[in-house]
Amino acid sequence: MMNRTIKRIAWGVMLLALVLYPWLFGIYYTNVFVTFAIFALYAVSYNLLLGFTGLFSFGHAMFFGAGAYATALALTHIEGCPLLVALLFGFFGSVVLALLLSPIVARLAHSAFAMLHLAFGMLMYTLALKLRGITGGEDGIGGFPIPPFHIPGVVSVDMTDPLNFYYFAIAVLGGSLWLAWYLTKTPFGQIIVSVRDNDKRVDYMGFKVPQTKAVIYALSCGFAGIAGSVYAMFQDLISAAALGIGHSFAPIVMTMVGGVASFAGPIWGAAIFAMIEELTSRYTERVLLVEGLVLIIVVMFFPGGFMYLVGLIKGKWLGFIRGKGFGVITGQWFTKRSGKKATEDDS
Amino acid sequence: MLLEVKDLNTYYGYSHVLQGMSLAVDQGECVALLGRNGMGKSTTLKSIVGLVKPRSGALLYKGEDVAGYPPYKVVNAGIGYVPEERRIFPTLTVLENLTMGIKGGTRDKGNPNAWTMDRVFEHFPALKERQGSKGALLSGGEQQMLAIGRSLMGNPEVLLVDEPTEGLAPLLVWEVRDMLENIKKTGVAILLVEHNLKVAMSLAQRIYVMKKAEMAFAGTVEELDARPDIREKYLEV
Amino acid sequence: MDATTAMYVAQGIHGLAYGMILFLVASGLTLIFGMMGILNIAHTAFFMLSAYFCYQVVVWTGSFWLALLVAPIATALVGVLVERFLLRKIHALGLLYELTLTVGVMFVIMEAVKVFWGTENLPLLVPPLLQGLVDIGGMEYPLYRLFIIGLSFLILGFLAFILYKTRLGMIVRAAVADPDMVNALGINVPFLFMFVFGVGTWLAGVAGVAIAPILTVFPGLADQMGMDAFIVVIVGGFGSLGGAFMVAVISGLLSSYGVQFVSQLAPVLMFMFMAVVLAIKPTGFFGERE
Amino acid sequence: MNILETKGLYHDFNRLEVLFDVNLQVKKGERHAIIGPNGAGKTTLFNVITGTYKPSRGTVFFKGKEVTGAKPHHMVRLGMGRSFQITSTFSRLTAFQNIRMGVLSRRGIRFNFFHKVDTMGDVTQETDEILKRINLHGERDMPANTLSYGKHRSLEISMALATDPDVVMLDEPTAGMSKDETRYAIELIRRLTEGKTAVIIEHDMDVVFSLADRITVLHLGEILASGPPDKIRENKAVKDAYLGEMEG
Repeated sequence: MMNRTIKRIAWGVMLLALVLYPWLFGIYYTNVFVTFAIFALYAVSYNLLLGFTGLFSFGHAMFFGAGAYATALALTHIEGCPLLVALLFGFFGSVVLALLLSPIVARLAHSAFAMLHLAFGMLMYTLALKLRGITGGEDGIGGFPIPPFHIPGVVSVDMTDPLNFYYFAIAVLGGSLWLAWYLTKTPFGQIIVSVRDNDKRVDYMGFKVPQTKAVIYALSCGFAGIAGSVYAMFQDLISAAALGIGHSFAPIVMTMVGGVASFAGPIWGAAIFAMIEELTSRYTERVLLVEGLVLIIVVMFFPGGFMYLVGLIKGKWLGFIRGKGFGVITGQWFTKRSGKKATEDDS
Repeated sequence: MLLEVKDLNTYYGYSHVLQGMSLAVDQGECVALLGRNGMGKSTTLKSIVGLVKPRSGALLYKGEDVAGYPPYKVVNAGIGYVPEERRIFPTLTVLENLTMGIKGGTRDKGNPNAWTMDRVFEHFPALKERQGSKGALLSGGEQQMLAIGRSLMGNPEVLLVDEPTEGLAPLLVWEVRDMLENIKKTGVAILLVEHNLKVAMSLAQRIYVMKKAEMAFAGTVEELDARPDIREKYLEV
Repeated sequence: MDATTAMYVAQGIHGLAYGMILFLVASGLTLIFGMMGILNIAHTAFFMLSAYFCYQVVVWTGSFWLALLVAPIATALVGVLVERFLLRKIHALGLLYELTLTVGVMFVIMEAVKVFWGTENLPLLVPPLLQGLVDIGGMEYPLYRLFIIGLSFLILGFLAFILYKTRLGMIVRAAVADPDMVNALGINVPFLFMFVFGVGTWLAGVAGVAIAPILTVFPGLADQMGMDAFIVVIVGGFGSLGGAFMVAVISGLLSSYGVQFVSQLAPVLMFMFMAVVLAIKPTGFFGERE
Repeated sequence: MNILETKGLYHDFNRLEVLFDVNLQVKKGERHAIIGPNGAGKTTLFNVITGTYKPSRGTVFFKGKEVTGAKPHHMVRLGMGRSFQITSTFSRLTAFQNIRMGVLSRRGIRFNFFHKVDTMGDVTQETDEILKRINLHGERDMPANTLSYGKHRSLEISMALATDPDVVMLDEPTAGMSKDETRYAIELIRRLTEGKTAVIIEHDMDVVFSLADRITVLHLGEILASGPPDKIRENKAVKDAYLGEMEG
């Protein structure tokens, strides 16, 4: 029982901290926190595919971008479009894109899945650059009105004030993170984790693997769409850069550094990179250089990532690994030359 | 003693597939390792060659312990390996497959009866006609010959042969058996893993019979003949 | 040759020149992928690094030819170090960690270059010998581009010769099929992996030097070429040099003729072509890996 | 009544013929062993029946209905469970979670996003019962890849049974097991397949003769003989096939 009350207290303290945060740290750090929260959801949505289902994508930015553009377009073209409707546009924008791709994608695995996403990611980036009419090309879409959070007759909160937007963003992003966490606890969450460990066996337990992959794919991309949508509203601008390759690497790097074998890993990864960005940008522009070095060091010396270290300190292995292993994903796919030999050593 | 295995232990993950395995092969001798499937016969050969890292035990080749060495070091000491399922290179021609067998490209010039391409073709005439075609197009029997020929090109002093007659039609089984007989005559020692008792008994001087992960019997062919109970328990239906 | 055909021919050679450079980069990438199963994300960063090495050699010695020799070798050396001290150590962890490591290496190279050489475009002159135009059937065409086509064919011919006519090439082809078996035939496969990684990086290095005088040397080189090179490898079929060559040439021609006629859609043409191919055959034209 | 039957079954891997006119008949409720020397085509026959490959020619009947070429997940839903020669479990999930997948599948709980799976009392209870029956309850929360080899194999066998199938197909259940692990596995299989039909591929003759009601001997892709254990033991052709005394 102790465990449960400690958990409750921890959640209480965290919520209190979230509410008081802007007063404690001022507007600049509030904005930094919102950016961190956006990337936390984006990285968690990515890890739903990688850490939980074993699908390795190089093009997750196209869903982040799809959500952002959908929201931006909704706010620019639809007169008086309410805030939440714009957000839903973001969510469904990326879900639709995911559903369009899923027939091809659900059949693929391993490198084909990764590379096809690299290619489609590039396609979307180029479309965003070239279809000037719709996407505003190089400089993207900006300056669209951010509608107030409006419940007729009850309340109307002005969203241009960073403080109000902070609470709205935390509510939306926090809520989405909770939903994603809850998803991993449901029976469907068990099935996707089994697909990661051994998709052949899942077929022989009576579950349809392609359909499972298609559903988790749509959900994960939807969450990325929400992150993109909040990002668009937060920046009041969205450009093709949000779809670029660099943006597809961000969740990979955050997940690997945070710890791929756990739900909270990517959140820690996003926090670590937010800190690196804050600290290094003070001294040098070469933020990416530091991030690259951090990534190499993590992969070389503690591939389990931050969560593995947390597990070490706490004396028990966190994540799915008990005993042998670094909190490292060693599902069938991830062992190179995954032919017969690999399974023999794996058993 | 040419090759000596002492108290070898090998694991696949948590499965203790080789428990204290010991055997020996002397100069020019043919020794057979028998036993039903899944007893660890192939794992023994893989552990000797180093394709599978043994966890403990010694592998003495001419007195030097090569346990744990990477395969290319173990093989360069003078061991030839003909794997289970033959594993010839499908995209390479027969000629190229054979050339792959040459150790580090320095054929033993000095050695008068070193294995050359022609000598291999003498032993395996069928390969001579097919020398230009790709490995993937060969029949099971031809692939088996190619696998043996390939390892001979490296002038081994001892040849580890893993289930040479598996999956071959009965007629071919005896052809492969005769080939191994000729190779024995050239003085190459052979450690033969084989489930076909008749083939093994007709080739080997000494026989080891394996039960699950351990040795059940060690002795000459005559001694095994005198022990129908061993045959009954570990080899037959 | 009247004006319109001359224009077609010029565009064609332009496309071919770009296609050949693309193939030089893609061939290194394909070789490494075919052999070691890793799609080296940092590959085009090496390509750009070599362009910077070339610039530095020209600044020191003023000789483009020396740079053409030294820069690719220096890049290959960096590649070998990356394989020997980084990739090989985490080989056991599997593909996910190897790919992530190459992402880290890419970041480091991309940024280190900016630290040493800044971010502006560094001009690189075509060597005097190769400057000027050449007359082909009444049409003037830059000599340097023809040199690039010639150089690429020379190198690729050399590569094909080694791969299919020499013992080393035979061993490489065998290791692509079954590395463990090659190991069990007495060949030091780990060293072979390092060597092939070096050769693959060297090829990217040569392409880097070749493109430098045309596009000048700037950090964006990696991204621009990166996209096209990966597409060539994916669409051409993982690990298949023939497939990569064909797609590289098509891509070069598409981009040059595309800009000419359908400038708005030009860059997207390549992706359309790719999406169609992958939808039909996810492993690419000649792919047999998956 | 034959619960499982194949008629005129042929199969080849791009021109390499592996199965020749196989007519397998498995009666309801019997334990049927399939034996034969290496490379006889046993696993291929298994893979054709369980839906891994579509046979090149011939038909497969399950519970009287034709199921040729049905996908594995469809066969499972029709009531067939399967285990693998090389242990194939969800290596990083706990023993409890592995078994629970079978229970969830049998109850048709698939695209369920609303309940926390750990709070599903009846599922948890049924899974714990199965764990007790195969005395793996001690290892309830240990990931599968940390179990001892014998326990890991029995976990896999129980996963094939967790979907409560009418016919369970076991591919070399005791492969790589030590002597006492094998004896333990024989008892486990006997207990778990009470009242069910079991088809077992096995090399260990102790396992075959202590479990099988009927034996089919496969050799070079053809059925050499089929019948009760004692009849098979005396059959000359079978002895030869195994001992390789076939006339050259």
